[in-house]
Amino acid sequence: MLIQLLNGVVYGGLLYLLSVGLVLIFGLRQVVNFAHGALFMIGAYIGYSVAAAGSWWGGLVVAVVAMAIAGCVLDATLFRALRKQDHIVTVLVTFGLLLILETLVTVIWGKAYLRYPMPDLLSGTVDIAGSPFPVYRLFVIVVSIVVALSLASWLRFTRIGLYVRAASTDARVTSIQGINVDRLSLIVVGLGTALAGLSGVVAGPLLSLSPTMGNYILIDSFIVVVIGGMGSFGGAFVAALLIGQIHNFGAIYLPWAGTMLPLLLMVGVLIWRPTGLSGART
Amino acid sequence: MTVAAGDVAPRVKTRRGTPLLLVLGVAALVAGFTLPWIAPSKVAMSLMAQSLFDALLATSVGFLVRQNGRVSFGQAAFFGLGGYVFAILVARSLVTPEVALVLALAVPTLVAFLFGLVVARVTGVAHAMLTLAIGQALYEIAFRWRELAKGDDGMSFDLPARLFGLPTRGLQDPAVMVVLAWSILVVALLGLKLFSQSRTGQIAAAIRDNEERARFIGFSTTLPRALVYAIAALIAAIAGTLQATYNGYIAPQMFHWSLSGAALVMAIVGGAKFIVGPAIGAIVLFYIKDLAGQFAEYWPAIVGTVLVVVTLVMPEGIVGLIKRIGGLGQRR
Amino acid sequence: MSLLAFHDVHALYGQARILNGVTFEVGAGERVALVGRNGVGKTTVVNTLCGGTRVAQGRIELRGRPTKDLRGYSAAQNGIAIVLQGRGILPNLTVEENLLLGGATARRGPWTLAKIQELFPILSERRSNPGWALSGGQQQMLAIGRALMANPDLLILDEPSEGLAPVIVDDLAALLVQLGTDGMGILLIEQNISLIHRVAERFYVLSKGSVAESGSLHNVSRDELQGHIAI
Amino acid sequence: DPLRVGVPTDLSGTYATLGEEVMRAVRFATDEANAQHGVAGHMVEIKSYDTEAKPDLARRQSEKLVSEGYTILTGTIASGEGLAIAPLMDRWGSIYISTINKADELTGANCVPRVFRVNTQSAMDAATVKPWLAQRKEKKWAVVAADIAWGRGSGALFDKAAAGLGKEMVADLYTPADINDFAPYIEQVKKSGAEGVWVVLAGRDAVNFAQQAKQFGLTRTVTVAGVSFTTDGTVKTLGDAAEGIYGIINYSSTLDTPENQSFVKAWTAKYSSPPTNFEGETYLGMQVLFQAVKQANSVKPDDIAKAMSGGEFDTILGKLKLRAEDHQLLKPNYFGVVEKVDGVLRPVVKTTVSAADVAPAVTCKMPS
Amino acid sequence: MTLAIQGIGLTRRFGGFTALDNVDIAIRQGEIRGLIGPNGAGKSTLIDVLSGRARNPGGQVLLNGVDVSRLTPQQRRKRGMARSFQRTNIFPELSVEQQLRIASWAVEDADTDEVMDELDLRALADRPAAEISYGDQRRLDLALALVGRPRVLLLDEPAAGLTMEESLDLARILRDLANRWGVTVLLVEHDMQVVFSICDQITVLHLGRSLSEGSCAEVRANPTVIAAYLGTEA
Ligand SMILES: Nc1ncnc2c1ncn2[C@@H]1O[C@H](COP(=O)(O)OP(=O)(O)OP(=O)(O)O)[C@@H](O)[C@H]1O
Ligand SMILES: Nc1ncnc2c1ncn2[C@@H]1O[C@H](COP(=O)(O)OP(=O)(O)OP(=O)(O)O)[C@@H](O)[C@H]1O
Ligand SMILES: [Mg+2]
Ligand SMILES: [Mg+2]
Repeated sequence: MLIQLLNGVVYGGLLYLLSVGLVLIFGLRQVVNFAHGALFMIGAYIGYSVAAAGSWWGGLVVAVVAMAIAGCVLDATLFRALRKQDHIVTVLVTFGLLLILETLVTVIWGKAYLRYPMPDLLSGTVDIAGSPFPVYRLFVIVVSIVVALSLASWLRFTRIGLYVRAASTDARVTSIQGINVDRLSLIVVGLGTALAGLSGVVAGPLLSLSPTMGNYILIDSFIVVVIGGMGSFGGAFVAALLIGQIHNFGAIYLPWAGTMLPLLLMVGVLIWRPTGLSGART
Repeated sequence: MTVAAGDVAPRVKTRRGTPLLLVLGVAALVAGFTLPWIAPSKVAMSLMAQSLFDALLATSVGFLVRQNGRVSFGQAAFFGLGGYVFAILVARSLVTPEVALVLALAVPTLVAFLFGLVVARVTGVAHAMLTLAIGQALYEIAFRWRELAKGDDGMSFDLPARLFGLPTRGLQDPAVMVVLAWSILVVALLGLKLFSQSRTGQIAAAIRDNEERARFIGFSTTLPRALVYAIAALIAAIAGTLQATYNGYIAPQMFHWSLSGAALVMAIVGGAKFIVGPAIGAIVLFYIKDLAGQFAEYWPAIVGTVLVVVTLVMPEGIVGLIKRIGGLGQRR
Repeated sequence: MSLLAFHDVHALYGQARILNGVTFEVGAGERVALVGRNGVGKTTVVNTLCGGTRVAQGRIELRGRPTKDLRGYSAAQNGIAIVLQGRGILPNLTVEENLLLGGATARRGPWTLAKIQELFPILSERRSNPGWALSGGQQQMLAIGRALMANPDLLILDEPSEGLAPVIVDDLAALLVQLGTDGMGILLIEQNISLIHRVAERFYVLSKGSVAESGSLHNVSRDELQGHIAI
Repeated sequence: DPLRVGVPTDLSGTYATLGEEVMRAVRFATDEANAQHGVAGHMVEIKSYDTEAKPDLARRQSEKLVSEGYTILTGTIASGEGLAIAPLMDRWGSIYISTINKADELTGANCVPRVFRVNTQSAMDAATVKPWLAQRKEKKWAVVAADIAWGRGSGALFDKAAAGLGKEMVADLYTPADINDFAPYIEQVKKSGAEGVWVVLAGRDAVNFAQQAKQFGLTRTVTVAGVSFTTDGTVKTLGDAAEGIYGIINYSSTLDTPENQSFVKAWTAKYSSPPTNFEGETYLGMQVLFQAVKQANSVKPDDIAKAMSGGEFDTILGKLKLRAEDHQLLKPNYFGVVEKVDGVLRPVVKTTVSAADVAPAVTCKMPS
Repeated sequence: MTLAIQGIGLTRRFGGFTALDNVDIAIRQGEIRGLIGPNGAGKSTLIDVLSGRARNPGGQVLLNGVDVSRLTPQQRRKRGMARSFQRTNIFPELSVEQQLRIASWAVEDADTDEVMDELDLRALADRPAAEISYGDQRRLDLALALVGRPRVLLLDEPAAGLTMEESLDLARILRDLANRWGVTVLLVEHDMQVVFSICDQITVLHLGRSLSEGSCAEVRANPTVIAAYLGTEA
């Protein structure tokens, strides 16, 4: 039971890392980023290459930094140009981006599944409730909690955090207060993609690498974002943990429902509260 | 989403516009009969027919966007439902083929209507995800319920010999199907145009724009919106039934969100603000993808690049660009 | 030195030309009114300053420096705070956060959170309510408070009396006069004649996108002022 | 006339890696034949379109290939693709040679005159498990299978085989498609007290499951075996996580027949790694096709079909017969384990079950 | 004397805060009732409760003696109650003309020309509402409420954002509606010139309760009202 609970937290934690990036980008740029899964995937591949060359932790750092830079470039080029467009139009661009990135990866790394190595420090198991549990999974839990806490306090207690929340509701009014929203969004989008890269690396040793690996998890992340309440960080955290648990206990107690459970949960939540758990007004 | 300022025709213009619209429609219908002759080969004809199925599906999604301001990521649900209901009823001879056809269109329409009653108040991405949920739920059922229609393998079926007294052999002949699909598309577009000019259509547009105020000026907002869902689903169901008939085959992919997503992309590329936009987008993308297929595995990158460029160059889609160029010409 | 000056500014929304050669200026400690009928372009002047229109011709000076490429933040970074028409409250932020946001440029001056909360006690009472839960007039107070938080050299107010109770409008009038006296420039866009009359020293009348008349308000009665505006 | 072979296969979808293997084998066979001035003088031309493993797209792309003259089709991956195009062969005047599709129906309930299969169907795989299972000492078994037609069917066949051998099934777990995290299933296998687990997962699922099972220490305590689970491709990805896993092998480059060894040698010379199971099976399909062309001395689909049905062919697995009743090639099947060969992990054949022993019952009523 | 609209014990709470506390209000047919009070007194909330915008409020709303408390806004509109909004609430993408026309359909194809002329919207007929100025949007908001000449009008600061002349025009229009057609008006307004020039009776709201009620002169002279609300200008 405890182990199942922990497994739920692992998957939920991964989902959180990914969805919170979506929330950041959506908030500031109003972009529904379909390419987020692809960025997650590229993060994993970059980390893989570095890890294969010798340093697992180096892979982590390089992937995160590279993805942060990629995010800034994306923001400065595409997203900024699109800021006056309808959401639905920006979806096209991120969708196109997804296709391009996937092809790029097959060209560089090929289509075959790759196995991400595990850092020596974290391989092995510990006994929890009399049953072996991979240390690495505990690491995933720790990473997501650390990210969640630091992100939450950054947003809640710092000035920049306040500006980010403000710009996420109304970029025009925020900029009239003297805030350079373009520069702010460079940071925020960069952070969002860096988190995608981080989650790619962290997920690497759990999942195999393939050019489409991002697609599978992207839908779950969108479910998290929507259940949490579009644009809500706290909501995303709660929703991610919820989906993580549902995913786990659903597999045990309601196997017939298959992958439908998260979707059903989402339908239930949205019918009850059309704006999601956090119920933020827009 | 948005309707362009000029798109909502004032009253006077509407009245003058209707006969013109009918003339255009009849001309388009007649033109459809030349399609089999201008197609260079049978396979070209077949491709044309299949692009028209896409066009219908994209029209369905686009209509929902245009009229209700709701983005659907699950329109394939109704596409697949149409195909499945028809194929299953026919393959098992549960009812006469005529009844099967009627049910294939009626069931998705009704489901969408009820769905619309419940979910129309959800907006934006959340709405897209809700629609995705019903599409995926149907997908899972079709995928895993083997007794229904062979689960993930999909099911081939034979057409009944006659439908409404007419022989059905032609329905799998590209030359016949291309004319049929074209005619249906033209009629559907005409119907949608007339609907959006009708009172209900305009009220739906007002509800899309500001639901709260619509209620305070005295309109119930659920029904008109649900009606739009139903109409959109009807068109998707027609497309699904046509495809199932033409292929003599159904598979769970007909429900899959990637098909819904593709349809949405087609609609936006063509210009979801315009009634004909989605159909044009669908046909253009169909051929772009087909061409890109020559470059085998790199086609996604090609299509992706096209999407990015198209969006940057013509945010209002192909039709939007055409209108803009036309508009500039007029102004001078 | 003028804090803000428009010289023959022409500005467009898309294809529609709204400003047709607007010229005016506001200096430090000056209290200036910009008036005109609905739809003449008053708000467009503010929008132009925030980079919301395309400037086809003319020159805009901030602190005497011609400024090309205006952005949303240009005004604020030059010591200009704006009370937007329609208030521009951030609905999901709390009242206090809305105020803190006004201090984003971190300019020092007499106005602090405490001072503003003293000025409008309701903003202190409701400090942790979200912005959307305020009444119309309370939001207006918040918008004014937020602008003051910037300790601006120039304060632009686009119809600030809208939605405020008469007693509060009285207070506002007194406040604006005091601010002017203390050296802050005031650009007041208003329909409320009595407020203009009590606050402004000079006025510009905007008509069809350009300045039709301007002058001093010393020794001008309310009716005369009304006459000027009704052009 | 050239011999035109169309290859509608997955180049960008879920099974893109398999599509790559298919293409490599088709190209290899083609180059080999053309180097000897074609098959009975007919040069071989190939063309492929991407099906993304989607049945309706497979149908569309196949139709295009046929209309462009590539009337011999081979290479679709998903069973659904094969089943979708099979009924159309007659209309198109083409033939289809299945090399990967596993669904029994293709040469069973849905058999048609213009469809042939050279690979093993699920029923043949099931027949291969039995002898192996019989000699295992594990009493309690669990099944972890993909919740799709193939997984369900294959899992049920295993259940039946186990029951027949007096084993106890303690858990039947069917995992939804595209799942990322197998932890809940792994925990359930552990809890069930199973001593052995039979895995019916392919591709990405197989890799994820094996990797996570190892992390949870499952592979240390429980015997793991499966079908399509440890293919050459997944073993390469998995590395040591695959070591010691048992499984059905449909083709292996380690098979010790002279024909196979010379094929492996030529292949390795060209691609510098031995052919995988899917590459071997696809190559086998090409071999059968080429010989049928020779025997018919024609490149017309009708003539080739006639030669194929009931024909005997020399292949890398020896002389094999393509049964006329259902167009299934009667081939031997293998069982083995993943172990190191020359320092490289790969599935190694331990038992061979003869073609006669795995031959499935004929369920096909061939329409005329 | 018939009561056109009556609220009994109207109450509205937000969390622990009571915005409207057991307020009674009764307006005769053809009366223009001013509703004034400090910012945050609960005026808009009162209109929200009467018009059905507030969800699950306390108290009862009677329209021509009939309890409409359970009815939706659209049902109330069909029975002759219309309202305008303090924060402009229009159809941004529809043209001015089109939205007025659509509004007229809900009330038996009422004439829109009159309203357009009265509120000076003719020149803006073809413009999408999002692109007209704030003051013009305010007038459009009001026009949407006036279409079809409803029996009971609940207006939330209709003069805000209008020029002085326009405010006076508006006052005249409202007076006209009341006198000629017996329209009943509940007018929330901070422009005292408008309020005192046309209201028959005035209710003063303070902290969610009714502070006083009476004729213009009475209210104007009430020292509590002056201190809490009117200030020096009045
Ligand atoms: N986004 C826009 N696109 C096109 N035209 C616009 C836009 N916003 C405003 N306009 C037009 O610009 C003109 C000036 O509007 P503006 O808002 O500046 O008027 P204003 O003087 O502030 O009026 P008010 O007193 O009503 O606030 C109006 O005619 C309006 O229709
Ligand atoms: N959703 C809400 N949650 C919490 N408090 C609210 C909410 N809506 C309104 N209030 C509070 O209720 C009180 C009454 O608000 P209301 O909008 O009715 O005031 P009003 O009299 O119309 O004021 P104004 O003249 O400023 O428009 C205010 O103090 C306001 O802050
Ligand atoms: Mg204005
Ligand atoms: Mg109010």
